[in-house]
Amino acid sequence: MASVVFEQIYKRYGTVTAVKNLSLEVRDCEFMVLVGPSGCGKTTALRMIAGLEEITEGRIKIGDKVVNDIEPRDRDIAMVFQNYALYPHMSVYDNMAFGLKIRRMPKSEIDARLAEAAKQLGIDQYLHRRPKELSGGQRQRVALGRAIVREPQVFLMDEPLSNLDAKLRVQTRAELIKLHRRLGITTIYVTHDQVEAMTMGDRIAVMKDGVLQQCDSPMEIYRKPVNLFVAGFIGTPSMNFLPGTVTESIDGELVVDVKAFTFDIPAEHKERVAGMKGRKVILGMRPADMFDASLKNPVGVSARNCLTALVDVVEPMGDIVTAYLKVGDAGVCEVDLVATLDGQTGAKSGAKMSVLVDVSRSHLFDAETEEAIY
Amino acid sequence: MASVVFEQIYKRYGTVTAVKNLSLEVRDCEFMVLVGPSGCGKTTALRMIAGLEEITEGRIKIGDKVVNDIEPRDRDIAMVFQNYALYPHMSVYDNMAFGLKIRRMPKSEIDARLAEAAKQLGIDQYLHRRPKELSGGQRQRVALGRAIVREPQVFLMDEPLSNLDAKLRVQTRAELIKLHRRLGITTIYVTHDQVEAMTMGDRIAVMKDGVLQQCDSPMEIYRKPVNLFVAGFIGTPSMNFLPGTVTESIDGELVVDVKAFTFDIPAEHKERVAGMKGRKVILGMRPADMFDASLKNPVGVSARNCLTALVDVVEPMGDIVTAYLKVGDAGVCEVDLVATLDGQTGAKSGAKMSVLVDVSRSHLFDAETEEAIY
Amino acid sequence: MSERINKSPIGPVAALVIGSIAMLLPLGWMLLTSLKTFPEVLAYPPVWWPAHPQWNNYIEAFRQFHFAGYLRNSLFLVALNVTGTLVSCTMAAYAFAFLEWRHKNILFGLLLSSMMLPGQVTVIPLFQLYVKLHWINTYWPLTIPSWLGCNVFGIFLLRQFFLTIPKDYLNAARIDGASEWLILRKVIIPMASPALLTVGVFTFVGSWNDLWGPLIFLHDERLYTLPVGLMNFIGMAGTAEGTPWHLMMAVATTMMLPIVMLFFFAQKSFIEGIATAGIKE
Amino acid sequence: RDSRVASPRELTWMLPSDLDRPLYEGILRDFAQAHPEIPIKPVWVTPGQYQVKLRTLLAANQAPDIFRCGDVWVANMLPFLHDITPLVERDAQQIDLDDIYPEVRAASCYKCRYYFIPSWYNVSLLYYNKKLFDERGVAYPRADWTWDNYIQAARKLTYRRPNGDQIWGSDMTTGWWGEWLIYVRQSGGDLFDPSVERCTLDSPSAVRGLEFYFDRMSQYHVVAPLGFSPPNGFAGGKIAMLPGGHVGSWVTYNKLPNLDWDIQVMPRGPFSQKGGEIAMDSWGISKTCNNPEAAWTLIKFITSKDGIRRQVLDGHLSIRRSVSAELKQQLTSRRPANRDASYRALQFGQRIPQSPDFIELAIDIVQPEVDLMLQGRQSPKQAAHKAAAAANQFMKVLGRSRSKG
Amino acid sequence: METREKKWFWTMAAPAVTGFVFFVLGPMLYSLFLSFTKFDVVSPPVWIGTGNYSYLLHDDPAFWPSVRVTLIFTAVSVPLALIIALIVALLLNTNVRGIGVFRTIYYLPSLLPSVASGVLWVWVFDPNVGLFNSLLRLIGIQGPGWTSSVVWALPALIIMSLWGFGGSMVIFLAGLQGVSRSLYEAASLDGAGPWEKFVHVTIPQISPVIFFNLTTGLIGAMKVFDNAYVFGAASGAGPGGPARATLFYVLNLYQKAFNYFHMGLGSAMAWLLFIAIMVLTAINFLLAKRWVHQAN
Ligand SMILES: Nc1ncnc2c1ncn2[C@@H]1O[C@H](COP(=O)(O)OP(=O)(O)OP(=O)(O)O)[C@@H](O)[C@H]1O
Ligand SMILES: Nc1ncnc2c1ncn2[C@@H]1O[C@H](COP(=O)(O)OP(=O)(O)OP(=O)(O)O)[C@@H](O)[C@H]1O
Ligand SMILES: [Mg+2]
Ligand SMILES: [Mg+2]
Repeated sequence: MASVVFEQIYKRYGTVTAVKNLSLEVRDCEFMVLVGPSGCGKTTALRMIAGLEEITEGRIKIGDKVVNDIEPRDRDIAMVFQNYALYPHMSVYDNMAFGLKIRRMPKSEIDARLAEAAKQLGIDQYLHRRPKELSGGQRQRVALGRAIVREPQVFLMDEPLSNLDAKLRVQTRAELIKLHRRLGITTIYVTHDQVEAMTMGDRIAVMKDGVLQQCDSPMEIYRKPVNLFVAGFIGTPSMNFLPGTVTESIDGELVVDVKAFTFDIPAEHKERVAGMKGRKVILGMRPADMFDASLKNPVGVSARNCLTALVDVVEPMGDIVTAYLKVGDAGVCEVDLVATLDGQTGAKSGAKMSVLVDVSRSHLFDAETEEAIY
Repeated sequence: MASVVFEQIYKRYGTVTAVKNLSLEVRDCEFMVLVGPSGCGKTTALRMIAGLEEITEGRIKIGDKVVNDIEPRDRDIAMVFQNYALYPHMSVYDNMAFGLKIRRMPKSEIDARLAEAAKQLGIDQYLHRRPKELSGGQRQRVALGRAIVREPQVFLMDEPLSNLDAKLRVQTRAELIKLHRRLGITTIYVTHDQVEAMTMGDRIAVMKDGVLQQCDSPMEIYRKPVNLFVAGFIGTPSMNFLPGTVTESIDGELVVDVKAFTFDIPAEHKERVAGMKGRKVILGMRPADMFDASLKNPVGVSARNCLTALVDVVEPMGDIVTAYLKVGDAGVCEVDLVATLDGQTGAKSGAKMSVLVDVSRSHLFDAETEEAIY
Repeated sequence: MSERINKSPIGPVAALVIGSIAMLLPLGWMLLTSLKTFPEVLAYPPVWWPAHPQWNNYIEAFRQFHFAGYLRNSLFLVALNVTGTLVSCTMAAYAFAFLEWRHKNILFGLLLSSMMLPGQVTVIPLFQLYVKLHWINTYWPLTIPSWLGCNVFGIFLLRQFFLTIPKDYLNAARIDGASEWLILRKVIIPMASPALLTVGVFTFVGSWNDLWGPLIFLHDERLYTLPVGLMNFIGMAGTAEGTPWHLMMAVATTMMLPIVMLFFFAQKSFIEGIATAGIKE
Repeated sequence: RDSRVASPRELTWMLPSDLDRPLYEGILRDFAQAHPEIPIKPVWVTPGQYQVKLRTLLAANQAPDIFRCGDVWVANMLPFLHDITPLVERDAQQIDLDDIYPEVRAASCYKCRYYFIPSWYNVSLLYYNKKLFDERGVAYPRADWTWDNYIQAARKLTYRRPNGDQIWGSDMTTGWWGEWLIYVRQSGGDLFDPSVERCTLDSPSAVRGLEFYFDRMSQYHVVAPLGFSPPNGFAGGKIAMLPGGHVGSWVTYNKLPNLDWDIQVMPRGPFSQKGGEIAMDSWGISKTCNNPEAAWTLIKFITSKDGIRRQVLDGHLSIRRSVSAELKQQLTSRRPANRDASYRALQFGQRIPQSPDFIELAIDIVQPEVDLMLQGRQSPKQAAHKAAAAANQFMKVLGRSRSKG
Repeated sequence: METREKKWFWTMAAPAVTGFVFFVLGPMLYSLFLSFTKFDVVSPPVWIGTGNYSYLLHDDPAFWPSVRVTLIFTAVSVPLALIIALIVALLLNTNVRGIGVFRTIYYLPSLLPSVASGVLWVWVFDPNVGLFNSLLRLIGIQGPGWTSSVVWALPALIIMSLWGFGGSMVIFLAGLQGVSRSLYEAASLDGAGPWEKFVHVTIPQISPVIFFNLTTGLIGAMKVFDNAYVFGAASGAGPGGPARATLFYVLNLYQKAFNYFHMGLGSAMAWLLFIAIMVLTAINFLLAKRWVHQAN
């Protein structure tokens, strides 16, 4: 087990800079998720740890050792590839044993390790099959098994779940977490799916265009995104963004005016906004922080911020309903909002409804820098 | 616009029966979703409508016409394929115009139709690009556009969203619904993703092993699944299933005994269960119908059915947390449960917690026939 | 081999350079010989480098051996064969890849097994057949077979390539109202261009270099192609003046040029064509 | 393209496209002037492929009206040849048969019938490079040379020049019967018995001939080791003597200004001087020709005195005594100076066995054994015995049944 | 629908099937018939039963030598060409700048008309002034008289045919490009060096391509004609010479059928070859089950 440290890492391909000035410490035994949209440099970062890409600038340390010039085979890491990269011509057993055989481990020990890993992963009855004779989920487990038996210092995983179907993905997610808990091996996990990131990571590193945006625990990132990008990227459906201005209300309080209506500024943030009058801002509001006013009010939500909205589309999802709403005068200052409402809502596509907003959970961003104000 | 009717359709490939005795009416202008696990025959059913597979037995009618022996080109349908099947060597314009040119439509009319469709779909600025120069979402829209301009009687879509990433999928879902509402063309939509089925369909037809299980509106299917399969398939995370027996409690009431504990039978279903004492059953409980007892009780949930559980894994997802629980004595009658709890829950992996169950929403299935009792 | 392709590998490149010198040596010898005078050709010990490059040899070769006429004939045949092969093989490959008929795999196997057939098995009966058809000393025997899909390897390669094209493209076009012809022309052919190029190159080379066919079926010198023309030169070897090596090398060099150019420019798509077709039995 | 097939009235004439091409093009031009009523369409083919082409055309029933038909092939092609005996007899006066060297005339008959008329003949001669003889001070070959004289001269002529050039006393013809058959015959043997039903190469005298053929390389070292013969052989100027050379080479030898060459009859063997080969280069008419009369006109034109004269002037050997006499003066300045030797050699000449299987037997059955002998893999005696056994087996199983069938 | 596709199938396949029937199947069967006859082109074929076959197997002095030459050639040149082609393909399988030039250079010789390359090589092998012996002389060795030596003529032909390994090389190259890079990456993380990667990833992954090249190479070697024919003609050794050292099977067949018009005999030889190739290919396919990794 070891920590992994990026020190001002750059990676350039010709004129493209895939990773820019990345500094990040993955602690010993931590499960770190690198997340970001496609092309943001996650895979590149991961492959630099593995030694599959050269580092253009900066240093990477595994444990205390700078690994820039160490061959992949000597870094004591294991990687799970997106397409698993199982050797198609070898049996499951041989796939898993390959790395050990090459390192000249005695056969008895290989068998012991394999037996244990296969049992843990529930693939012991497939050991003699070829990868193509396995289902997607089983293959995924073999890929994992191949990594586990090596007992490496660091696990690297590049979107290992993306080839699984939705149900299996959810299930495997939980298994991976359990596995990590049991083995306690430092793991760096790449995904573009923020749900995976949120549910799996001890900490999440959000990247965009090769630049690290924020690295923190999932809840912290969800609740306190440092900028517009992170706020929009994490959480599904995405946070609603309403461009507006900080203005003074009739009663002298600072409020956010988003044309269609105005929002209060939560008491605990008033201080920070003081003096920002006239500043162009973007108000952020998570779909889950809006409620059907006709149902019982959730505790602590002031009834003050209530909007009338036209329901555009309703997507029922069992106990929850996603409603696509239009607020404000059509053509003048109409705004689209998404809200996840309780399944008991009577919202019907085409009808009007009242929506209660939990302003205490709203976010505010500087329209220019896109940094969070609160 | 036309209805589509399956009349006792069979499809056999050699010894494999892909579709068994399917009778289903898709009403004019309806958005019907065919859903089911991989290999259940959805695609086969769809392709029989398109005329891409021969019908082994039975009749398919589009409108009033039996189409069994009509060529695909003469069925007046349009299809959106999973991988879009956009011709890579043609521009977006040519892709969309292909079907019209073949039907020798005058160029002026083609241009008019294309312009309108492209505007609707927001792809008007890409008309001269090749498919590979488009993002996944844009491609998806071109595929849709190609279907729309044909103005067919029926749209067939085979997992059109499965190649999009999570965010885009959610967004496109809503767009498709709006499109359907605007055009009002009968649409048959195949997916294996129950979330898509739930959110999009006017009605959902759930299939398994070539056999239609249930066809009804999404809410009806979610709330009143007709059998164990449908109950488990619809809803995420899946419904918890607890095998048990109908027994009599000390106070003479019939209850469901699942070893680790017993569940009350909701008042409105008591009648149905009467006389079933001793019957092997399976109790179903949706993760969303379980609550953290330490938070404020939801209205109307009796405090009577409260369990003590060991928290195994916690997956935070913003405002909601998925908790994997273990209930009962380890090794003896331990049961795994999944619950989606409010984000404010204090549940920690490894700790104990009290879980409240909304028994009024529980389901009961005959263990043998797997049919729903209530 | 190496996953770090961007690291320039000195060792392999050096090996490549040495190897290509070995490959080129005979060709260089050929080129140099084609520029020598006749005495230089015969000089012993050999003269490596011509004192005054005799570009005239090329003109001489052209003049003396009806080169222009052979060239025209070769080009004519190559053009016919390449077109014919592409048309007939594409059609057959389309049928075998996309259209269903119960016994098509047996038929395809039969077709493939004819690749094992030595051409000499059939040449005698073929000759009889062509006699009956009055095709001897005409271009029919050298062109009609290629228009009738007798390039089985071409069919094989194209079919393998077509199998990698998702069937949904065809289905989409069928639903759009296209006939199979139209699908082949407007959908499949544009998508299969690397494979078509590969088959085209193979056919070009095969037809350009074909010695056997013209040798057997043509008698009139005016119909001869370049390889047979070159055989003419060798025929001169019996006469005392000796083989006009320098002129022969000039002809050989000229014969090679079009093919070198063809491959150099088509090289990438050519290999891609083979790669995507995937050689699997 | 079918338009290239001759129109019915046109006569097709199949010609080898070799160095004689300009000659025949001239003949064609003149014939067109002399006989505008007989259009001729020449079909030029690769010389090396002439026989194969001709055979396939014969098989295809598309035979050219006039084609080359040496005596080597006549037995083989008899079924396709027009018997021109009546024409020859009718026009005996005009063609003046008596003017033709008697040996040539005799060799032009097959079983006493005429199937072709020769335009020139080949006879085995000893060719020598005067410059090399002068360089070593060796006397030129004489008509009464024996094998021994030849060997002695060759030994003297085999030497290395100060500049390193290797000069060889003699050349050796490999790959076909051309040279060894002469020695076999000169030592009293032959390849076949007269009826060509049995191979007699294993007779002691025949073996003797083979030995002489081989010893020049293995014993006397007057011939370059196998494969190391200087480039272009005799024409290359590094070989002093070429026994058994072909008169067809005159044309090309004369195009090499530095080659000062002459001829002599072949040296005499232990049994006789007779043994050289006479071969005809002649023209025959196809049986399928629908206007043999016109074809006959062309052949007469080619072999007329005028025709022969122009061929002789082009470097060929005359078949007509009158032409030889007439041009004698004019040709003295030309090589070979000792042109008479070529006429004299006729009396030492012999035809190859008249059997349809001869070529296949000689090339495919016998020659490989001779090759092995030259490689030093077997003695001449072994080679002769093995070749004879194989040839007899061939004739027993395939050849004889074929010639009868 | 099936009838519709069937109709289209036959429409599309019609030219090829017609060609197959008329130019392959028909002639094949006819030549089978001819192989039991005596046929000299001039007169009609005469049925002689298995006479041709028994002559070939028992009496023909050229048959077994030609089989021997062909087998030696096959056994030596096919594996050698395969190994060289694979090594070169491995070297060429990079994206270094200018790699196209190298690919062209290595592929070029196989594109050369066999007439041209035959002529060229006879010249290269010329004992006195040829390139080969000139080079050998530079290092002080007197080379053999290649084309006229029973010992060296076949090796010379083998060297000449090896020069044209480019055909299998491009196919190897294509195969190598199809090997997923992530397999190599996985292997290097597993601790494999270049050799282990070659043995455990490259070889199994391209085994279908190796098999393809092996099969076509064997078939091609058994059918060698052009090179041998031109070689014999240009070197002056005569077809198959010297002493049948380069008398390849098909060359022998050609001589019999087209030089001497033993068409029946030629047909019999052709059929024996066809059967031999089929047997060899069948064995090859059977053995392949043990070592060829099937992709799907
Ligand atoms: N070998 C390469 N050559 C040039 N550019 C590259 C190369 N590999 C990656 N890039 C570029 O670097 C950037 C980062 O790529 P990377 O694969 O790390 O993205 P990613 O975050 O993993 O995306 P995804 O989610 O799509 O896998 C992209 O813009 C990509 O185009
Ligand atoms: N051409 C065919 N030949 C034989 N069996 C087939 C064929 N096509 C489909 N099947 C079988 O028919 C069954 C239904 O296949 P179908 O493609 O309709 O499933 P599906 O519900 O669309 O699954 P998925 O979600 O994986 O696309 C499967 O068992 C499949 O294996
Ligand atoms: Mg990536
Ligand atoms: Mg499907």
